Amino acid sequence: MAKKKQEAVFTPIGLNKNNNGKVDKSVELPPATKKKHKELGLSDDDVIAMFDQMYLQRRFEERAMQMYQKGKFGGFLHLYIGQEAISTGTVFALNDDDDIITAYRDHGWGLVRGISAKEGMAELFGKATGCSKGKGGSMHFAKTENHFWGGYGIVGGHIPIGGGFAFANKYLGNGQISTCFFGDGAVDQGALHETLNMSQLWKLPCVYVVENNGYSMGTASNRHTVGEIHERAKGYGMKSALFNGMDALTVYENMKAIADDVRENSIPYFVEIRTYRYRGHSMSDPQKYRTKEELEQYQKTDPVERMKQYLLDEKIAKQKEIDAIQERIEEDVLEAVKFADESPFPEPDALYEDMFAGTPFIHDKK
Amino acid sequence: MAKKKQEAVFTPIGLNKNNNGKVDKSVELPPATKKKHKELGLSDDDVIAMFDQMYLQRRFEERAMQMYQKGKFGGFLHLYIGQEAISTGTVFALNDDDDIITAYRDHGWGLVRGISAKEGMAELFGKATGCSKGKGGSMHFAKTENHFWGGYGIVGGHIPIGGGFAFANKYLGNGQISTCFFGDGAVDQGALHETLNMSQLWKLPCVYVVENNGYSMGTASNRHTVGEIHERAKGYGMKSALFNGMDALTVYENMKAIADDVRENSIPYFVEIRTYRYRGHSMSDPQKYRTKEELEQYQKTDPVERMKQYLLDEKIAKQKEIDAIQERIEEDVLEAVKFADESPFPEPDALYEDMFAGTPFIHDKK
Amino acid sequence: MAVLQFREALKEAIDEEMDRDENVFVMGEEVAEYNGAYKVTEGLLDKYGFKRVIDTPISELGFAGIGVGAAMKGLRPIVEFMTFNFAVLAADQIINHASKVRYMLGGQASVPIVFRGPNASAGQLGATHSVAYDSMYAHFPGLSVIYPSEPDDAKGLLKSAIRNDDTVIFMESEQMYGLKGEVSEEKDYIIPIGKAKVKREGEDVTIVATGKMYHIAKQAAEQLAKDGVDAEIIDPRTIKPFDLETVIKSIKKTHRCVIVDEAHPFGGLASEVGFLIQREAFDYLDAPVQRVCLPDVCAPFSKPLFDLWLPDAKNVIEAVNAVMYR
Amino acid sequence: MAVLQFREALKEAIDEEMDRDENVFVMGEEVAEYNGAYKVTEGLLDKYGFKRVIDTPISELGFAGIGVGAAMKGLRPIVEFMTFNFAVLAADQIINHASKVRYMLGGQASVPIVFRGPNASAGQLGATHSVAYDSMYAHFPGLSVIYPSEPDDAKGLLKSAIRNDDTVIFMESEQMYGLKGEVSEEKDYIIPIGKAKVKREGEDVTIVATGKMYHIAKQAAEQLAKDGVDAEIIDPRTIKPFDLETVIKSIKKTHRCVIVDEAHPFGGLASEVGFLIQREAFDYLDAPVQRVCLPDVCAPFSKPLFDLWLPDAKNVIEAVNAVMYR
Ligand SMILES: Cc1ncc(C[n+]2csc(CCOP(=O)(O)OP(=O)(O)O)c2C)c(N)n1
Ligand SMILES: Cc1ncc(C[n+]2csc(CCOP(=O)(O)OP(=O)(O)O)c2C)c(N)n1
Ligand SMILES: [Mg+2]
Ligand SMILES: [Mg+2]
Repeated sequence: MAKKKQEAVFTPIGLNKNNNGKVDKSVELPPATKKKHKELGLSDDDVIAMFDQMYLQRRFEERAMQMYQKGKFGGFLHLYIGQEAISTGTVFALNDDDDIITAYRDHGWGLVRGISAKEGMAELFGKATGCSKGKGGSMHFAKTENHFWGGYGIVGGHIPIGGGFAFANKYLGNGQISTCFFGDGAVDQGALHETLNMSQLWKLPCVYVVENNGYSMGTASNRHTVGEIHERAKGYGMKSALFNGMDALTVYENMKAIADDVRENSIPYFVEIRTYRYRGHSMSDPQKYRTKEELEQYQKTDPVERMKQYLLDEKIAKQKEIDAIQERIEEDVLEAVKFADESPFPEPDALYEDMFAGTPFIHDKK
Repeated sequence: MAKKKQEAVFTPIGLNKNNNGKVDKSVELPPATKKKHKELGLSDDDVIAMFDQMYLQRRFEERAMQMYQKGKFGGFLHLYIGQEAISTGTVFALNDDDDIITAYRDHGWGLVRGISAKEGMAELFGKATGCSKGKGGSMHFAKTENHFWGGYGIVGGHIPIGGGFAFANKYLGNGQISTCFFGDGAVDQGALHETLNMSQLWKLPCVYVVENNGYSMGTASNRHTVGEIHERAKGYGMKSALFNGMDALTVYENMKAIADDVRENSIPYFVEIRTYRYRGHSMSDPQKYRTKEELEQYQKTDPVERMKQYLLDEKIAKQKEIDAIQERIEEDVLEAVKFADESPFPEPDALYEDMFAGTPFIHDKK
Repeated sequence: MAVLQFREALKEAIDEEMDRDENVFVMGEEVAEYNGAYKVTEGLLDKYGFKRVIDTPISELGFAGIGVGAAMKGLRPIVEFMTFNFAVLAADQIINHASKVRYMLGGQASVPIVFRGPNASAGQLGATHSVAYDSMYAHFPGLSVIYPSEPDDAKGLLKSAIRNDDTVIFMESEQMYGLKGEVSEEKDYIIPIGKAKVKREGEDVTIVATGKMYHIAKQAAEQLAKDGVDAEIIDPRTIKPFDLETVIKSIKKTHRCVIVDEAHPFGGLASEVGFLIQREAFDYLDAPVQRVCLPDVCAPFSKPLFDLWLPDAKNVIEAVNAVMYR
Repeated sequence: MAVLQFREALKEAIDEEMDRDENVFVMGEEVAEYNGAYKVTEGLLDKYGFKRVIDTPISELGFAGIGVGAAMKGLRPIVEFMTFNFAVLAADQIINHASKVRYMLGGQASVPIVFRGPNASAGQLGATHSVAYDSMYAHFPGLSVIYPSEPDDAKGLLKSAIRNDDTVIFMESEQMYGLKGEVSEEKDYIIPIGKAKVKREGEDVTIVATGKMYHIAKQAAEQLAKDGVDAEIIDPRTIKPFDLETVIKSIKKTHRCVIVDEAHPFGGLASEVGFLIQREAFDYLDAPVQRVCLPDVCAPFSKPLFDLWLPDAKNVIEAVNAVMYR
């Protein structure tokens, strides 16, 4: 009797599969560090500053979302909410002149590297006072004087560019290292492979970091990429790491050690940081690809709340002090909204500006 | 006292480095199989046929080179000489309707998959009687009716196409598998990474084979790619293999087992076969990047000679019989040259033919 | 006539062709379980299952190539790019492989594949998400390029594209997906590739406009009509093969022509068609052909700059005024 | 004047600029230890060492991007593609990044990089090794594209390109590398980007021809001269910025124009320039502008087909005859 031919299936099936009531998790979080901030070399003021930063990123984006919904600006809006421990832990671990480049989910990175709430909000609003003069919008925050080279919209496209920063740093012998952040979805781009090979072969001082937040748009990590992401390093003999991205101290601890190694030995590193995206991919995402239960589980690990609790538990700050910080930030963000709203749009001539550093040339300007 | 800054070096340095008289080897050959042909399930006739094929490939190319030097045709001419055990061992291991695709170093593959010496030589000459009607030349031998899908000139470009064949075979449930051959240089292309990820994720029945012949043009393998090539599979959790490509029986044994596994379980495989390119990359290569000693060492492992010796040692054929085969092939090749020489060039109208399978459309044919 | 959204017309075309031919399948980012980033493939997974509606990783080069290989083996892939800006990563497969395989193998294989997805700008998405690539692909021999403007055209042409035996680039627009229009209910409705359509008859000037720009041209024509200028609008629908005949015929009547397209100026569709018109209808032209297209700068994010950047009806009217010496 | 091969002129330009500025470096496949696939970089490794002359893997996308990043940090990379056919794999870095980074960051970074290598066909290399990409890159805002025809132009323009503060695509030709010509011995010889050169003065017809096609045009002009037709030849040298002024000035004298370029017809340089000419010099034209370019088919391998495929002097003469109604 002929066996009934089974229908071919290519991509692993997502939520449609029956999971017997178990919460279907797109990523498993490794444990957070057990070390206290002092053991990590951080002062009380440092951790307060970290909380401050994370809270700013959170509130900035919550307000941005509101403004978007009010129709204050258009385009895409990809929120970093839930991932703030990564930007914050990293920036505290790096030197100020180390280079950072990331994808379009870039507000948190911009703020922690010195884009003011005003400049950031104005950019979202497309105003001339924005960090990128309103030319870039949400996806292209940048502050290059602070070595934050911006957000990029082509998935994986900025990976070789991050490698290029490391190339330049090695060429110039300036002691700076480069760090390049991207999503789990970007792991599947050929650019990653080419860049990792050259980085390892040429010993480029670059940290390539996957912010694995469980999803590439509506596709769970395990539906778009095989195996454990951090293990990709194996094929290149590259050093790698995997750690929890919902705890800023864990991120700090690991990134610090990695940055030291990379700087000291001029080598690349491939890092997977597990985190979770609380909001939809962008503003128009019905989020049917994940369960409410999964989201709730991760919300219990909220990095901002966790840091707040840490401050209280360790008696680094009292509730009152925290309230004061929160209020100040709240005001700053509201002021930023006002600033953005009242700022002028770019002049029409700006359309033709910023294309060239050298002699500008516009073909057939008619 | 300030340490003198060492000058940055990116790419590993090649022959310019002092090697203290040791022969600088671009690849290390794994040992050949110890099994005899009968143990591998091959008859005496089979191994004679294998020798026949390998000798044909060798003589075809030696004559082609002569004709090129005589100015009979132009363009590139990349010789497969030294690598014939791979094409031959593989084709004997596969089913006749399994798909094969390769790069521009494709003559051997074409001949062993049924392009006649005449059709092949005529293609080199750019004649209408060539396997690709003279449209493709040396780099684009093909015989699709025999499931040899041709040679391709963009390094790495045909890798996803080979994956696409496997996709189609799985989709159609036809029991065929796909095999995709490429050079060590192609390993560095992003297309490989993307294809391996999808192949493993989608369980595509495809064997991806690196013919590591030690060099990508003038760059030794270890100067362009890190680590051991076959270990790249690790990052994807893909099955892999590494074996000797200078012995047709070794290739046969391994490829047979791999093909069985791939066919049975609908999985991909990543294979590195070590071999050596005896000639220059193409016809205009001064070959300063390798030592004469290295070349000589590998020439001692010549796959054609080795097979001939095997036939004699195992008393499968006598010297006289071998001479007869060689003479016949010699004649066939000479006849092919004559055929190519006397064949007509394509008619001028052919310029506009073969662009479209459906309605042809040439824009502004003026 | 049924009234359908652009995306529904596309889906009907795909659905009908999948139904008709088992070898037709769809793949791309988010096309299956998410039902399509822009919902063009909504419901197809439920209907045709996981074998024929396939979510891919973000590996444009890789999955385009897998499509090419599958097509060479006789399947008929519909490969969706989330936008054609991302297809730049797959350019090697489209330009160096899909368009050339057949020729270089002397006709031994063909590549019946459709690459489709949104083209050009879709509002304030910035420099990397706003480029029109139709002219670029039309430059390369062996590729057909379709960029329809209305649901009816979209349906009839997409069905043709899927049945076409060679590679077709089929371009859509995020901003048109919701656009409603009457769509023929004819069974197996097919529009042949390469036929332009005169969408408005007029005597005074010929406006050639493709894709999203057709609607700009229409607005302009309506305003011009109030001013007593009677514009004829031709929608080529297919960028390549380009139906020059229909355009030349119109110019022999109107003697004036404006081309509106969404590409940047250098070597865009407008320059090609403008060049051909002057060559083929030199003696019929009462004024030089004018073009309305994007300026030679990247897409800005800021709303007022973006609005300035994108061609609008005012620009078209100005160009018409120029060719009419008004 | 020294007589140099094209490749030697290029090498001199690179050498002088590397000598002048420590931040200039060269990378690409086989540029260092092999001394360049076509020997353009011969001797540079010996002179400048492994830090500044760098062999890359076959990873066009990756090393183009590393170049872009290095340029953003202030270095001045010269990235060699073995041919521009392979640069298609790097298109995302060139089109989506190098050309756009500055604009989308509001001017906060720039990308002073030169992408160079051979363009277009080089004899019987088949469909995937023969395409001219100058027109394609010129389509995108932010990129300058240079395609010189003679050693002197090559040297002066490559030096300008390396010093340019933005991205330049610098195209050469395998078949011209051996071409000899007089090269200025002026210290620090610079030719500004965007200036055409009238290389032959004539009264009867203007021929615009770039790169390898300039030499075809020259042959044609010599033959035409014998027939009493006095052609003016303009070599734009820079595809973009395109020096339209010089062309229009010539047409105001000759009233006729033929454009010879090596791209396929649809949207190639010829169509852009032809379009602009009809628009800017309509009343001066005594005949429609004609173009001589590749046919809309892939490059065939076979010698007689290839010869038919590539524009030659006969094609140019025919086009001149057409515009002169001879
Ligand atoms: C090359 C390319 N392909 C597709 C897209 C559309 N796209 C934008 S974001 C995205 C998902 C990326 O997911 P991931 O890398 O995990 O980042 P996350 O959004 O989770 O931060 C996709 C498919 C794009 N911008 N670029
Ligand atoms: C994308 C691309 N880049 C560069 C080239 C030029 N090129 C042709 S063959 C080759 C070397 C390839 O070496 P390998 O893959 O090891 O194959 P082998 O020649 O050894 O068989 C190069 C650089 C090309 N054809 N395609
Ligand atoms: Mg993600
Ligand atoms: Mg090799």
